[in-house]
Amino acid sequence: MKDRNHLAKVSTTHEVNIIEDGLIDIPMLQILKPDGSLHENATAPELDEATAVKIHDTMEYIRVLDERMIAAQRQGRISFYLASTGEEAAAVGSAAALSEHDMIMSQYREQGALAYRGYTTSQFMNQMFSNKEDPNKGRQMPIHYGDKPLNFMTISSPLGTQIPQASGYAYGQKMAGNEAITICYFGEGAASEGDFHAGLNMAAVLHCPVIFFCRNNGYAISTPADEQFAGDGIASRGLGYGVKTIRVDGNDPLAVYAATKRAREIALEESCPVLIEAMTYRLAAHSTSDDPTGYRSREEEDKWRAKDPIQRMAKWLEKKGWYDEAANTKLIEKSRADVLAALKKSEKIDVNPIEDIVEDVYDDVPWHLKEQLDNLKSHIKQYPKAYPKTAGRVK
Amino acid sequence: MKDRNHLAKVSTTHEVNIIEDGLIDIPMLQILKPDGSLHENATAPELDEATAVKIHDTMEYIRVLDERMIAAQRQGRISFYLASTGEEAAAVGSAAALSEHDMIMSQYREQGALAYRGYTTSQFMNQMFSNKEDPNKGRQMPIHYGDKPLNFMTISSPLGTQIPQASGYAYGQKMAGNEAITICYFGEGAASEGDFHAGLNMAAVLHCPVIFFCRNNGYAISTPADEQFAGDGIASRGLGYGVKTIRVDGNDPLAVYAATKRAREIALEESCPVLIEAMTYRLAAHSTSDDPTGYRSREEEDKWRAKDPIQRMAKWLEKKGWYDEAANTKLIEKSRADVLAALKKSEKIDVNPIEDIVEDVYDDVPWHLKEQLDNLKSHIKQYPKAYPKTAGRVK
Amino acid sequence: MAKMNLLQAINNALITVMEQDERVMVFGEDVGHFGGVFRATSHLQEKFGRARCFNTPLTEQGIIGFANGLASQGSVPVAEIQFGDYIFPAFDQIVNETAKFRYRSGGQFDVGTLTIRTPYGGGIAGGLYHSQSPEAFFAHAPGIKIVVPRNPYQAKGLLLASIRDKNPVLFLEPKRLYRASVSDVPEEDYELPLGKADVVQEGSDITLLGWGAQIEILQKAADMAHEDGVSCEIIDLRSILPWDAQTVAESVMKTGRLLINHEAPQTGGFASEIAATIQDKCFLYLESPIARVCGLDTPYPLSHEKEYMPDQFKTYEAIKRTLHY
Amino acid sequence: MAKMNLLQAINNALITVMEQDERVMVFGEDVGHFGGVFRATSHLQEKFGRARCFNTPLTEQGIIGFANGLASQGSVPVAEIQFGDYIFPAFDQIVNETAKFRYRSGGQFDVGTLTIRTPYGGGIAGGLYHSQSPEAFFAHAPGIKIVVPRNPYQAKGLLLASIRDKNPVLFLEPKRLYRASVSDVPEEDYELPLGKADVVQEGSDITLLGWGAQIEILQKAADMAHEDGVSCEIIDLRSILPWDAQTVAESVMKTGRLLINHEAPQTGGFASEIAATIQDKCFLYLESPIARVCGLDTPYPLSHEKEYMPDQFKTYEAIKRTLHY
Ligand SMILES: Cc1ncc(C[n+]2csc(CCOP(=O)(O)OP(=O)(O)O)c2C)c(N)n1
Ligand SMILES: Cc1ncc(C[n+]2csc(CCOP(=O)(O)OP(=O)(O)O)c2C)c(N)n1
Ligand SMILES: [Mg+2]
Ligand SMILES: [Mg+2]
Repeated sequence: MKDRNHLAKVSTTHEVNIIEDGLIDIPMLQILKPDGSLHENATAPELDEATAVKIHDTMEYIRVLDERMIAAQRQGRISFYLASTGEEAAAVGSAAALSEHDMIMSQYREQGALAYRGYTTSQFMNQMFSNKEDPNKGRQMPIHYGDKPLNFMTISSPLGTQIPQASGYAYGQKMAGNEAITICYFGEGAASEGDFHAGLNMAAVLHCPVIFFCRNNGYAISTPADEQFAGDGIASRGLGYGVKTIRVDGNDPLAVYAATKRAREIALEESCPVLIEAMTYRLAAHSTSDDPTGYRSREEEDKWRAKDPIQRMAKWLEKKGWYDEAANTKLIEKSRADVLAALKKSEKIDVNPIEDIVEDVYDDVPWHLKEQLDNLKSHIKQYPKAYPKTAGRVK
Repeated sequence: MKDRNHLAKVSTTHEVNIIEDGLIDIPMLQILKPDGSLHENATAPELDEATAVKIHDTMEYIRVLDERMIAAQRQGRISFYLASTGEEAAAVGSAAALSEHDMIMSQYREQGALAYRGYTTSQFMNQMFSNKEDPNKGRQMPIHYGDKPLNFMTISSPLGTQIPQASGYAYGQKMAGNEAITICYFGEGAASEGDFHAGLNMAAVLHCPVIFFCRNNGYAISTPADEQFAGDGIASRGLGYGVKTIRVDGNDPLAVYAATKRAREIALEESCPVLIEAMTYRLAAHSTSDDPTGYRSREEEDKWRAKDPIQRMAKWLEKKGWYDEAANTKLIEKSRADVLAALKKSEKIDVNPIEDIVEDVYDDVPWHLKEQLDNLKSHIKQYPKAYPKTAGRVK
Repeated sequence: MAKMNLLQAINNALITVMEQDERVMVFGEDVGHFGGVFRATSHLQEKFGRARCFNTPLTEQGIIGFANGLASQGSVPVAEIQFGDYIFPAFDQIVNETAKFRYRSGGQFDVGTLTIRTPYGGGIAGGLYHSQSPEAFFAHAPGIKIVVPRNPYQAKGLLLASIRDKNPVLFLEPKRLYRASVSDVPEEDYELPLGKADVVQEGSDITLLGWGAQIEILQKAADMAHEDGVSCEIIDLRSILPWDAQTVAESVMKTGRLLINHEAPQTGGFASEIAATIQDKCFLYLESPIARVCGLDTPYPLSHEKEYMPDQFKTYEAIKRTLHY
Repeated sequence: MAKMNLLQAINNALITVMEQDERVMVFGEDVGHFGGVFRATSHLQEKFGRARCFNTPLTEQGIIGFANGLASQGSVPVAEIQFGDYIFPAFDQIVNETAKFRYRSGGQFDVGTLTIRTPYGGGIAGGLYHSQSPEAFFAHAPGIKIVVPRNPYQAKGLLLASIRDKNPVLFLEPKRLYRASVSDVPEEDYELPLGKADVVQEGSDITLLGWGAQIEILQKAADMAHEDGVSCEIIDLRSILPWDAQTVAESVMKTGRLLINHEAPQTGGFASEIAATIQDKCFLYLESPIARVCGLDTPYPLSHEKEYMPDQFKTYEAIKRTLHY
């Protein structure tokens, strides 16, 4: 039995020393200036044209998708939507730095990462219309995407639950000998949950190759960051867990990309977690159920509108000679048309037949659920008008 | 509406900077050397003779109590015990720095704090024998003390639950305008619970005058600290919450006293939480159900036996001329005799009558519990031998 | 009297008690300046200050832990959990702490002043995590009370009683009814009793028992049955724990039949407790088995929400089956 | 065959499956080097390495969160919660995550390989927090299975089946029996079926139903009743969710009487579900009300533990009452 010494690294003092906020500076990585030029001393990460353009175009696409779906919700075509406007770089820039074998466990505002992985407009729509083409079978509210082939874990509403799960998933990847990590996204609000504490501590102690990616966008619904925590953001917690930490400008796609790339290398090579805090701002309302005018000013929003990540990226591409204004206009128009077309198609597709209601509770349908389904089916046949979505197909 | 800026204090960098363990040094306050002299540059806290002696004597008393009760458990007289051997300074030194109006919310290894407040030997015994003199009415296992007049909250077994409770209690004290704070004790193991995270974060955000006192004694049952967390102890987490933090040698009664005194001032004056990490070692087995030889070496224990807090204090008292060897021997003998006498008395006292089983579930006994009690009473009357503790008194 | 919807009645109750008792504090996620995502706490921060109505960090276990501590100190916390579906991180604080606080300390300490408010229930296209009815999970935890109002009048009177009751109360608000309709609510202070069921409609052939938003469903089903000449007695249980078995048993002894309706999944739902108790108390009076019309034993599915719900049609059919057993 | 106590049978099952399947990992508080506070995981770390049997930090929500992630990845986690009383911090991860993982993803992702082991139950002078029987809290969460063995033979066979079952299983171990006795347990691999009750003793006058450590109690009560000439059928439910209503109903149709015994508090305990279901399925066969012999509706009191317990005497008296209704 080896002797343990939990004081091995502890120094001593003879005065009452208070350790407090401000003792440590956690600077934020910035590479791109708002005008698309590089900061002095900054080097752009290695990025080929195709990838750079894909990052930009995915952000543009998501901006369009968000706008259109908010409109669709206003028209009453979908029940709920949640936009990522202004935060696109955080999700897209980080997803671009991953391998497609890496698992993504997201919160709900990372549609950019999913689009980057190749989720199609139809797939987005099928989920939002809860129709039978949704591989998640339409059981959850809009925006709870999930796609196994793309290694994108189905989103769960309870906040923070995916954080310790990501540690476990990453541990499994390591044990299976996969050359892959897990990335776990969450907001600065969700970081207040007990699951955050458990997840980060366990990942550190159990050496899990996972990137914890916090989007600190200043708000959790109406609650501003300064009523959420009193420390220096979420990054300052990394130290307490012994987790390597990077803070990054979340509106700077190149900085996000560079930080995530580095974090992935560390996680994989050293088999350990890395925490990234991306400083950004939720320009959108929390969701279509929310109205932010009740808790923040237009002026505050405008300051952040000026930090638009998409324009920043476009300007850099332009300087590289990788950007074509006309093509971009076309891309936006095409995206709009695509979204509209897919939306029209998806909203007409049926929900799953009623048999589906008892599937996937267990691997098989147990006796009591068979009984409940049988009763339900006879009932629907008796009252077809009360259950218009399924009655026509009950046998 | 004021504009919020969650980036107000954030600096920038243009390289991928990794913030990691070791960036910050959290030294441990030591005042007393093992030989009872002061460290160079150290000043002893202001302590009058009575208080200093009381600190020492309480530690001696607890050492005796622990020894006797472990023996009593071995003899089968009580079912369970949990000793604080080697850690006495942490509980006693801190309790001495408080006002009697401060609320103590403890984990379970802080009998020293309770004794310091004036809990009598009989009170200890009555709790441990679950008899009707225990104000907690004998409902919990031994060592789950609680005493309202002494402002000592009844101990709860589920770990960590008292941490956010302490934040709430302290908030209430502040709102009521009391000149009092709350102290919340817990182990480094319990600090892994989600409730720890919630409690510290909430206290910081909501400005609660509470001292979080962590006894980092190297083990949580068999789990060593290095399998519990990967950061620099528990103190390093304070920064992440924006909570002022002091690390202290938990085996140095003067250092613990000085740190707690200062923490209390800060908590009260600035209406904020303070985290204290006391570095100590659980020389005892986890409890009477545990055998540490299965997971640690005798040599490791011996290193810590040499850091005995009681001797350290005695030697300092001696230098001050406040110590009398003979008196101390007498004190120990008297404590032993007292414990034995109280034990003999308490073990003969009845448990509460059966009516008590349904009391205190609610403020009043509701209909269904009345019904259950009535049934139970008739049943006991039918089978008196099966329920010897209560049958004789059933009416 | 004023016209209020259920949310306004809640808000009004909170104002009433906060004006009277300085020790009352209202908090939870987004509860402060914003007034809560459903606006149940609107303007309380303006009226009573940030110290008495405030946002908490996003941690349900913390909210209830904090509330337990605050209550044990003697303050009167009214803690909001944003959705009933998100109460589970606080399960330990509620079931192991809130419920056992008084008992374990022999009555030295208690959290009797605590009230936990949370919206529950489906029918709002909320899917798995904005629809659950968690009452049964808590009904197995002796030491707490569970209360559910069915309309604005009940909401104010029961909430005031819950806040002032000397025991911790889990107050479940049927969110489908929040803005569904307005009704007359006294502007003055009043209380409705905890632990007492309310006979909403008298009848002689069958007792229909439910709570919260499902009372409307029972009423609709009773109206359908009325067309067939069936006379239904409708009882709103109002308190799930402790519950008023006497009123229910008396009714069943009269009607000989009992149907219980709730939204939560059938297995282990609170209808099972009622059925188990009533078959015992009324064995010789029952003319047919006690019927349960409940949610399916599945998570709450969005796309099949209508099919999942224990609606008036299912209830009406069950009434017929029970009558023609 | 070997003689094993219940703990050894558990340990043996874990060794059996860890030898066969590399993906199996065992973890929890003190589970590693030390082998768990009850020693159920003794020597597993030595045998299979630290990567497959390890201590976790002290966080039940973390343990189950981690286990959920690990299971969704395809590994086979067997997570230990040190005492059933401490499972509640993980309630959200179990009820909102484990139970709903497959459903919400349309079967794309699942945690079917997960098994959660935890000791439960009283009779060991544990008081409020080392005695609870939490099965009913989980029985209301569709998507998980709940299994309880009653002896070493059942423990090994049911645990092996639980670990290999394609659904998450909560495996509750009656800690009062851990070392209570030894019995014959095959050294080779075998499984006992989940979801199937076990008729322990046939009889004709009344059906006695229970699980885990209470089967012993039922047996003792049946022996007492036997003296009076009463023939009891004893059924061990073994699986609480999904449960074998058919076997129970068949038995009750034969005997005409049912008594259910569990340690957990009566209100909202799983006996209520069984009673509600059986009064429906067997209405015309029941000759007396279904009897519940359960814990009191209080926290678990240390000093009155004997009085609190639904023991053989209470059971025997309830048998008589049921027979002479
Ligand atoms: C456990 C839980 N509690 C509460 C909620 C309700 N809720 C949904 S989103 C949200 C705010 C989240 O804020 P943050 O984590 O910062 O993410 P952001 O919305 O800013 O992207 C809240 C409180 C929830 N989904 N889950
Ligand atoms: C929620 C919960 N989980 C597990 C336990 C079982 N348990 C009791 S003490 C203990 C170890 C605590 O270690 P630590 O907090 O370091 O305190 P110490 O015993 O070292 O004083 C454990 C795991 C518990 N009481 N509560
Ligand atoms: Mg946010
Ligand atoms: Mg410890």
